[in-house]
Amino acid sequence: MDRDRIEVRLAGFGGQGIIMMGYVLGKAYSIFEGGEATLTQSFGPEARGGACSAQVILSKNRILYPYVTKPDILVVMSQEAYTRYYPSLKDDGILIVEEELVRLGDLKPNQKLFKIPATRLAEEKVGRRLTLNIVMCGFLAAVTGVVSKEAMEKSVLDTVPAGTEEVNLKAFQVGYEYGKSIVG
Amino acid sequence: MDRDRIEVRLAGFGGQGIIMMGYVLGKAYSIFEGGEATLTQSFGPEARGGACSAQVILSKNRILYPYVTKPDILVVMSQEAYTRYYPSLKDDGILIVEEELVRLGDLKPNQKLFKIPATRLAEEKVGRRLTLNIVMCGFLAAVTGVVSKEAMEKSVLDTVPAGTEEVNLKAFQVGYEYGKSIVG
Amino acid sequence: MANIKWTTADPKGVLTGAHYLDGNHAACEGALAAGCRFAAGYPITPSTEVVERFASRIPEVGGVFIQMEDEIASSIALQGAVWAGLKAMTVTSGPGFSLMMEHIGLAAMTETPCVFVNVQRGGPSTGTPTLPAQADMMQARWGSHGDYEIIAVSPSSPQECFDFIIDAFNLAEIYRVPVMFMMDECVGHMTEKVIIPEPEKIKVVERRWTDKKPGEYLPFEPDDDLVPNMVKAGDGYRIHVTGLTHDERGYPAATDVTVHNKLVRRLCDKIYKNAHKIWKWEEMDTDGAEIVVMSYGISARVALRGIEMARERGVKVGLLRLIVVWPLPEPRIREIADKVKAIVVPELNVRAQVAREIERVVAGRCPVIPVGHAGAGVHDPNDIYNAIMEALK
Amino acid sequence: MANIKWTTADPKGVLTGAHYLDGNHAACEGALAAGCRFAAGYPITPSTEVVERFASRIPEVGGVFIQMEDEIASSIALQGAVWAGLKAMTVTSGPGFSLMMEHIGLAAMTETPCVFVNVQRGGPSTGTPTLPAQADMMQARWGSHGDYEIIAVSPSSPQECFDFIIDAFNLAEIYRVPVMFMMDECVGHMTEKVIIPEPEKIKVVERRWTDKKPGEYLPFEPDDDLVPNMVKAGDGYRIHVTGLTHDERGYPAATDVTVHNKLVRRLCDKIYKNAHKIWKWEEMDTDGAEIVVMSYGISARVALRGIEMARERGVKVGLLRLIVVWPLPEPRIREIADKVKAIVVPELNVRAQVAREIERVVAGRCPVIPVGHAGAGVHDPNDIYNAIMEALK
Amino acid sequence: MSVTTYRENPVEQFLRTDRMPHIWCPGCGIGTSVNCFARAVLECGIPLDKLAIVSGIGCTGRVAGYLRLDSFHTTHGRAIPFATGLKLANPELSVVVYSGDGDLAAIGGNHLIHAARRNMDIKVICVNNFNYGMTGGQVAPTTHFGRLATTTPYGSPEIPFNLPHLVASCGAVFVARWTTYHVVQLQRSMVKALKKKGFAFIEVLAPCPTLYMRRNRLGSSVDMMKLFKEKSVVKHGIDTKEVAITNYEDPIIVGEFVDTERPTWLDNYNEIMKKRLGDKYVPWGVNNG
Amino acid sequence: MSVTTYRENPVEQFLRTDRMPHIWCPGCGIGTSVNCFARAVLECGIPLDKLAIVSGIGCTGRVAGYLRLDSFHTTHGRAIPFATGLKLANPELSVVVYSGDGDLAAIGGNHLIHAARRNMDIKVICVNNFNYGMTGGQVAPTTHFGRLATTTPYGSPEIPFNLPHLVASCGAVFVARWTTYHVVQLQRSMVKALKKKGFAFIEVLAPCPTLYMRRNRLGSSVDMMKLFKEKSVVKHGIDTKEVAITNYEDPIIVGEFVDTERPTWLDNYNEIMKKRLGDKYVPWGVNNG
Amino acid sequence: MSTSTGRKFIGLVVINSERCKGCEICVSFCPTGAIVMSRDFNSKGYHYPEFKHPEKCTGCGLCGLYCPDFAIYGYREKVE
Amino acid sequence: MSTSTGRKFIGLVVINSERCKGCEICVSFCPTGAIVMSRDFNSKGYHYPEFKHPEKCTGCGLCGLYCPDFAIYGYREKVE
Ligand SMILES: Cc1ncc(C[n+]2csc(CCOP(=O)(O)OP(=O)(O)O)c2C)c(N)n1
Ligand SMILES: Cc1ncc(C[n+]2csc(CCOP(=O)(O)OP(=O)(O)O)c2C)c(N)n1
Ligand code: SF4
Ligand code: SF4
Ligand code: SF4
Ligand code: SF4
Ligand code: SF4
Ligand code: SF4
Ligand SMILES: [Mg+2]
Ligand SMILES: [Mg+2]
Repeated sequence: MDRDRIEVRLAGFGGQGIIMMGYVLGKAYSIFEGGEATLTQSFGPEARGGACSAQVILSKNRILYPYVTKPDILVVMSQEAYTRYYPSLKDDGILIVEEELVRLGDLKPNQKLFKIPATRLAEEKVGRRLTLNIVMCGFLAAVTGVVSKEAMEKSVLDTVPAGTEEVNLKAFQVGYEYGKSIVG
Repeated sequence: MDRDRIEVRLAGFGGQGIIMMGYVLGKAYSIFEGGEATLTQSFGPEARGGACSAQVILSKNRILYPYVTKPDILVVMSQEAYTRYYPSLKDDGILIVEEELVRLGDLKPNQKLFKIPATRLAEEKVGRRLTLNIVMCGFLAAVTGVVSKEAMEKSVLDTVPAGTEEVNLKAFQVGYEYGKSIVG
Repeated sequence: MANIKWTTADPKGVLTGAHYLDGNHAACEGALAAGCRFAAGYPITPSTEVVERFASRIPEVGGVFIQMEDEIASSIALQGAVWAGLKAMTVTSGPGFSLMMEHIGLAAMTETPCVFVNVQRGGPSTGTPTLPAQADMMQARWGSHGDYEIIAVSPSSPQECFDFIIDAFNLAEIYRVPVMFMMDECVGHMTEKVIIPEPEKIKVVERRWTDKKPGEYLPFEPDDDLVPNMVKAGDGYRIHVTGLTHDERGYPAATDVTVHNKLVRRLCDKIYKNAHKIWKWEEMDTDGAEIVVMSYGISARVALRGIEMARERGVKVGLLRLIVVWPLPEPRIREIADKVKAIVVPELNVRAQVAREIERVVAGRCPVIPVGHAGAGVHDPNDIYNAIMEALK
Repeated sequence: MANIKWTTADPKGVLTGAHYLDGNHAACEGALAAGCRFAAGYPITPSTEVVERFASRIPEVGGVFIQMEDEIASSIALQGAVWAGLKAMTVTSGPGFSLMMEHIGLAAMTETPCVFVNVQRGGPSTGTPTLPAQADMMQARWGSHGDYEIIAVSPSSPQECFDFIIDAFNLAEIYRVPVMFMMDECVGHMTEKVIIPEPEKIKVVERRWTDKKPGEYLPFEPDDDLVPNMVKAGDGYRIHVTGLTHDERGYPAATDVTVHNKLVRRLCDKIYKNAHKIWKWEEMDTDGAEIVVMSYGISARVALRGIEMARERGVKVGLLRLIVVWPLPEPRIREIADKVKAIVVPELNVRAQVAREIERVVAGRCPVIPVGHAGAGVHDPNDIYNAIMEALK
Repeated sequence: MSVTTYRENPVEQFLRTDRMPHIWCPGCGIGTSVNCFARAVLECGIPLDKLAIVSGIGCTGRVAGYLRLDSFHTTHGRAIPFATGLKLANPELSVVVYSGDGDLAAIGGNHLIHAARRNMDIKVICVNNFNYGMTGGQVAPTTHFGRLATTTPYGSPEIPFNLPHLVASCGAVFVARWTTYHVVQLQRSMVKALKKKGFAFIEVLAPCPTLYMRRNRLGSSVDMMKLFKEKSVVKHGIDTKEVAITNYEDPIIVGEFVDTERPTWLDNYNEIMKKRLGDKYVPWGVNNG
Repeated sequence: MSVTTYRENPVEQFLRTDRMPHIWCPGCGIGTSVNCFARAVLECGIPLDKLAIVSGIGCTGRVAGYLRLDSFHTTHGRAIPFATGLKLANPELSVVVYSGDGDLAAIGGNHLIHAARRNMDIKVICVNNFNYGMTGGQVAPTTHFGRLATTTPYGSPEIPFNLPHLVASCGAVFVARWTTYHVVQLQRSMVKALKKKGFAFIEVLAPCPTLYMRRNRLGSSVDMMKLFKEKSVVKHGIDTKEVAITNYEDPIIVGEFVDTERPTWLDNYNEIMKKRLGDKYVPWGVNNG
Repeated sequence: MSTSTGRKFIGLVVINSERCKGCEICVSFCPTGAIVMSRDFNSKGYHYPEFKHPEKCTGCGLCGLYCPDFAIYGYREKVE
Repeated sequence: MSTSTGRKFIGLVVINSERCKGCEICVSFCPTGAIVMSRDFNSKGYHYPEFKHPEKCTGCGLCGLYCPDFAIYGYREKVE
C-alpha cells in the first residue's frame, strides 16, 4: 500500500492482545521505519474485559486527525468485532480475520480477504496460546506489506517482556510464513 | 437625636463586651422601639483578642448602606480606640468615654462629651467588673436618649445569660443614674 | 407532570416573631423553617455559628446535627440524609468549601437536593479567616470536575439570610440540584431585625416524591421540567444511585457516550431551560439610568453609598441587585446593556468573577466595568463612585 | 533582577531517542527531563500510568515516588518536597483533581512552584472513568476558593506531552505558580512517536534561588517581574511559609486589608502582567480566514477533520490551537475576531468552558460559536463542519 | 459445617439480574463474599426493603450496583460518611457498607476510624484483595510487604495495616476476619454483624487473580483459596494486636476477634439530650424515622 | 527533677520575637509546650538550620509561625503529608509536626495513621486541649464524653480517641503522653523523640482556659494544671489500650508507652530498591539530599 | 446418606453455564468431587462445570456459596 | 544551698512584664514561693509576677518552663 495515510483497525475481545498488536504495528512503522503512526484504543470498564479495539494510522507525514473513520485494513478476531466494524471497511480495503472465530458474510468486489487460524497456530505451532497476537502481527506484515518484515520483527522484540523474546519471535515467524504461503 | 440615620461606633478592647453593647443597643432600637438597627463588628484573630469595635446604625427606615463612616455617637473604652476613631466623629457628634482608660485631647466646638468611670462603677457599685458594658449601656441611654430607658432595659434582659438578669439590671441602673446625674 | 407540591412550614421549626439576629443565626432559622432536619458540618470561621445554632435548636425541632471529622464527610453525610428522606444542609467557608468540591459534583450527578452554605472569607488558602470576600462565586459553579449546573443564591442582610435560604431549599427540591447559599462574612456577622412570619405564611416545597409504583418507577427518568421525581431509601423501590454515568434506571452506563451525553446535557439543561423560573433580582431606578450598577450580597449595599454620591452629582444611576447569582438573568442584563452607557460591577474579588460573566452576556453592547476588591474589608464607596464617574466619560 | 537561570536537562532523567509512547508515559518522561525528582500520587483512571512509570523510572534517576493515602495528601506532600528543594508533581483525574482544590490554593498562596497533571475524563462525579473529556478547564482556574491565578497547559499529542510538560515545569519555576497540565484521556492513551532530544537540547529553568543572604532576604518580596525569589528549608534562612495572608517577611497579617490587597493582587498580576511571556499557541491558515476555529488538546486535532471538510467546500477556515489555555492570548483573539465572520470553539464539554471566556474577550466583535460535546468520546467531525457552515450564514 | 439449603439460589433474589454478567474477573473473590452476604441477610430476617447498601469506588464498590436493594455507589472512600447520614436520618434502616480495602483504609481511613470511635450503627464489609483492583493493581495499605504492584514495581516498602486491630483500637463492637475460603463462617459472622447494634467490621480476604496474583506470580484463584485454607488459623477472641498479616507467607489468623457492647452514637445522643432537655425531648429515631 | 540551666531563656533564640506577644490566651498551655520543645531541641543537638517545623491550622498550628526555624503553616489537618514530602525530598532535615488534636486527629486522622503505619521519619507533637480552640470551642475527637462544646451544646455524645493507642496500633515507634504540668518529663520525651528514627508521637494535654474550661466551668488554667498533677499516674511501657481518657474525672495515665525500633519507610524503600536493582541503585537520602 | 439406594436426600446442582467464567473454584472445593470442568466452552469461551457425578453430591451447597459468578447452585432434595 | 550565707548558687529570675498575661501559673507552681503576683498592671492590664523572695529561689527554672508567654525565666548563678 502506498497511500499517504493508511488506517488500520484491529478488533477482538479482551485478553487477545489487540492493543499490543496495534502497538507493535505502530512502533514498527514509526520507530523502525521512520514514518508516523498513531495508535488509539477503545477502553473498557476501568480495568478489564469486554470488547476491545485498537486503531492505528500510518503516514509518512505528521498525523493530524488521529482517528480511523474508514479503515484501509481491518483485522477482526471475534464475531462481534466483525459485525461491528466490517461495514466501515473501505471499498478497496483489506480484511484480515481469525478464521476460527469469525463467520464471514460477502465482501465487496474490490476488498481483499486474508484468513488465518491464529489462535490454533499459536497453540499448536508456538505452544503458547497467548502469542496469538504476535502470530497475527507476522501474518499482517506478510499479507499487507504495510511494514517490512524487519521493522515488524524489531518491534516485536522491542515490545515483548524480557525473557519471552524467543517464543514471540517464533510466533512472528509462524504468522509471517503462513501469510507468505498465501500471498506467495 | 432626631436624625433619620444615627451612626454609633463603640470601641475598646476584647473582653470589655463591646459587641454586646452594640447588640443591646441595636436590639433595643429595632425590636423594642420598632426602628431599624444594623450592628456590624470588626473581628480580630480567629477566636480572640486585640482591638474591638462595633458599629450600629439606627434608623426609622430600611438601612441600605450598613457601615458607619462619620459617627454621630462615639463610645470609646480604650486609648487606642480614642486615637483611632475620634477623628471620624461628626462635628456635632457626641463622645462618650470610659474616663479612667482614656486621656482626651480637645473637642470641636459643637461636639458634646460625656465621661464615666464605667469599669470602676461596675467593680464597686455592681460588684462585677464584667458588667461594665451594661453600665455603659445605661449611661448611653441616659445621656443620648437615642433609645428609651424601657427599651434598653428590655433589651438588656433579653440579651444577658439566664441567671444574670438581676446583676445586669443593677449595672444598667448604675450607668443610667450616673448618666442622668450628669444630664439632669 | 412535575410533581411539585407547595405547602407551608412545619411549625416546629419556626420561631415566629421579630428577632435581632446576625446573618449566620438567621440562616439557621431559615433552614429550620424550610424544613431542614439534618445538618452535618465541620467548624470553620466565619460560618460556624450556623451549625452551632442548629445544634442547639434541632433537639427541640426534631432532627439531627452531627459534627463530622471533616468537610468531605460532612458534604456526603448530608447526601445520605437526603436519600433517607430528610432535607439537609452543610455549612462551611473557603477552605472547607474547596474540600467539598467532589461532593458537589456527586450531588449534581445523583440529583440530590441539598444546600451548601458558604460564608465567604478572604482567600486564597487560609487567607483572612475572619474577614469578608465574595471570591468563591466562580468556584461555586465551576469548582467540581466535569459539567453540571448549580444554583447560587446570595443574601445581603440577615432578613434575606432567613428568607432566601428558604428559597434555596425550595429550589434544591424543585430542581434536584445542590444549591449554593453564598453569604459573606459581613452578612453572616451583621445583626439586624429579622421578622419570622407565622408558619402558614412560609411557603415550602415538599420533596417531589414520585407517584409511580415500584415496578413502574425509573429513578432518573425526567419529568416535564427535565427533573426526575424522587423516592427514598426504605420505600421499597430498591433504587440504585451512582456517581457514574447512569441511565434512567440509575444503572451505570459508564462507557456509553449516548447515555452520557443525554445525562450531562440534561443536568445542565434543567437549569438553563428553567432559568426564567429561577432568576431573582431586585432593581432600583434602572429605568432611564445612564449607568447601572450590578452587584450582590454585601457589595450591593455598599454600592448604594457610591450610587448616592453619584446621584448627588446629578448622574442617573440604577442598581440591579442579583439575589440568584447563578444562573444570571441574561435577557434582562442584555436589555439594560442596550440602554445604558455602562454597567459597573463592584464585588469583593479581584478576578471580576461575576463581572466577567456579565461582560460575556453583554457581548459588547456597553462597557462592563468591574470594581474589584481583594476582600478582608468592603469597598470604599468612593471607589464605586469613581468607577461610575469614570464610566460616564 | 528576576533570578531566572536557564540550563539544560540533567542527563540522568533524559531517555534520548525515538520512543513509541502514549501521552501518559511521555508526560512522565517529560517531567523527568524537566528535572522533576519527586512525585506523590494516588491512582486514578485514566492518569495512573504517569506515576506508574515514574515509580519504575525514578530509582535509576534519583528521587522519590510515594503513593500517598489520598489525593489530598499527594497534593500537599508535593509541596513539602518543593520546599525541600526538589521539583515535584502530582498526577490525577477528575475526582482526584476536585480533592486537590484546597491545595492548589495553598500552592498559589505560598507561591510554591509545582505541576498538577490532570488527565481529564468524563464527569461530573465518577462519570465515565475511562473516557475523555475537557470539562475541568474552568475548574483548573476557579476550583479553589479566593482569588489567585494559575497557568494551564494543554498538549494534543504524546510528543507535546513530553515537550510541554517541560514548559509546565519551567513556567512553574519562573512564576512560582502551580501549573495545571491539562491532558485528556485521548491524548493520555494515544501512542505516537516521541522524540526525546539530547539533554543539552532541553532547556530547563532552575529554581529562582535568591542571591541574598539570610539577614537581607525577604521571602515574599517580589522581584521585578512580581515574583519573589526563593530559598529552601535547610538553607539557614529560617523562613516562615503560611497559607494565611502574609507580608513580605512571610509573617501572617490576616487582618490587614492593605497587606491582603497587595498580596492577592500580586498573585493575579504576576500572571496578568507577564501573560505575553506565557501565552503559547499555534496557528494554521488564520490569515485571510473567514472562520477561525479555536480549540486545544484532542479537540484541536479532531477539529482539523471538520476544517478539512469545510475547505473542500471552499470555505477559508483557520485554526488557532491553544497550548497555554490559561492565560488566554486575549489580544490575538481580539485581532482575529475583528477580521473573521465567526469563531468556532469545539471542546469536550457542554458548558463552553473555554468558549465562554473567548466570547467575553471577543466582546461582540464577532459571534463565538461553541461546539460542545459531553465527553466519553470525541466530536464527530461533521458537527464541527456543520458549525463552521452555520457560522458562515 | 452446616449449610442452610434453599430451593433456589438465594443470591438470585438479591441480584439485579438484568446487569449480569458482572464485571468481575474470573475467580475474583468479591462474588463469593456476596453469596455469603445474601444468605446472611436472609438468615437474619432483616426486611429487604429496610436494608440499604453503600459502596465506595472500586471493584468491590460495584457490589452496591449488583444488589437489588436500596443501594448507593458513592465516591471513593466516602461510603461510611454517606452511610452515617443515611442511618442517622432514618435509624430504622439497616445500613451496610460494602467496599474495598483501598477505599475503606486508604482514602477512607479517617471515616473508618471515626465511625468506629463513634460506634455508629453501621456494618462494614471490607473485601481485602491486597491491592487496588479497579484501577489496575496499585499498592494498597494492605499489600504484603515487599510485594509488587504497579506503583511499587520493585516491591512495596510499607507495612500493611492490621485492619481488625485498627478498628478495634477505635472501639468497634464487632470485628471479624475470614477469607473467601471460609464461606460458612463468613456467612455466620455476617449474620452476627447484621444483628449487632453498633459499628461492626468484617474483613474478607479475597483473591484478585487478574492483578495482584498475576503480578506476584501467586497462581490462580484456586491456588489462593488453597493457601487461605492452609495458612488460616481460627482464633476467636484473640487480641487483635496478634492478627497482623505482613507477609504473604504469614499465617492468617481468622475468627471473630471482638464481640462486645457499648451505646451507639445515637444512643448517647438521645441519652444526653434527654438528660438536659427532659421530657420535652423526643428521642430521635425511636418512633420517628 | 533536674532542669538544665541556660544563661538566657533558651526559648528566646527560637522565637520570632518581632511577633511577640503571641495570640494565645492567658494561661493557654500551648506556650508551655513550646518551652519544653525549645529546650529539648537544644539538648539533643540538632543543628537548628536543619530542623523544620510543620503545623496545620489551629491555635497550636500557630506554633510554626512563632518559631524561628524553617517553619510551615500549611492547611488544616495536612501538616503530616506536607512533612512527609519535606522529609522524603531532603532526608537530612529533621522534621517536626506540631499541631492540635482537632487538626491531627479529626480532619487529619487519616494522615496520622498512615504516617504511623509507614513509620515515616517525622516527629509529631500533638497539643490536646480537648476541643477546637481556634474556631471557638467546638467538639473535638478528644472532648471528654458528655462535656459541652459549641457544637455539642448539650454535651458530647462521642467517646474520644485514645490517641496513643491509635498511633501505637498503626505502628508508631515512640509514643508518649504528658501534660503541661509535666514540663521536665515532657522535655525529656521530646529529646528522645527527636533522636528517634521513625514515627514518634507525643500527646501533650493542655489547658484551653478560654473555651473548653470556661464553657465547662472547669476553673482556671492553674486549676487544670493542678488537676493534671493530681490525676496523673506515670506508667511507662503500659499497653496503650489502658490509657484512654474518656471522662474529665478519669485518672490520666502519662509516660512513655512505646519505644521500639523498626525500619522507616525510606529504609525499606532503599532496601527494596537495592535488592532489585543492585549496585546501580544509589540509596536516596543517604548521601544526597 | 450412602448411595442412591439408601439416601434420604439427594444433592442437586443447577448450572448457569453462560454466567460461568471458568475459574474452577466450585470444582476444586466441592467436597465430594461431584462436579468437574467440562471440555465445552460457553459463548464467552469459558469452560464451565458439569454435574458429572450426581451420586456423589450431598447437596451441601458449597459450590453455590463459592461461585463468584452466581453460576452454580447446589442444594438438597428430599427423596420420598 | 541553705541561706545566702552558705549558698554556692543563687537563683535569679528575669521577668518581661510586658509579655506577661497574668495567668499565675509561674507563681502557682514555683516550688519555693519565690515569686508572687504583683499588684501592678502592665500596659495590657495584666498583673505580672514579682521576684519577691529572691532568697527562696533555687533557680530551678520551672517558672520559665511553665510560662506560656515566655515572660519569665529563672536560672542559677554561681556564687564565687
Ligand atoms: C477520589 C478518587 N480517587 C481515585 C479514584 C480511583 N479509584 C477507583 S477505585 C480505586 C481503588 C480501588 O481499590 P479497592 O478499594 O481496594 O477496591 P478493589 O477494586 O480492590 O475492590 C481507586 C484508587 C477515584 N475513583 N476517586
Ligand atoms: C479545611 C478547613 N476546615 C476548617 C478550618 C477551620 N479550623 C481552623 S483551626 C480548626 C480546629 C483547631 O482545633 P485544634 O486542631 O484542636 O487546634 P487548637 O486550636 O485547639 O490548638 C478548624 C476547624 C480550616 N482552617 N480549614
Ligand atoms: S481486578 Fe481483581 S478485584 Fe477487580 S474484578 Fe478483577 S480479580 Fe476482582
Ligand atoms: S482558645 Fe484555647 S487553645 Fe486557643 S489560645 Fe486560647 S486558650 Fe489556647
Ligand atoms: S452441592 Fe456440595 S457436593 Fe454437590 S456439587 Fe455442590 S459442592 Fe459438590
Ligand atoms: S465457581 Fe462458578 S464461575 Fe467458577 S467455574 Fe464454577 S461455576 Fe464457573
Ligand atoms: S527558678 Fe524555680 S524557684 Fe526560682 S522563681 Fe522560678 S520556679 Fe521559683
Ligand atoms: S506564667 Fe508567665 S504569663 Fe503567666 S503569670 Fe507567670 S509570667 Fe505571667
Ligand atoms: Mg482492593
Ligand atoms: Mg485543640
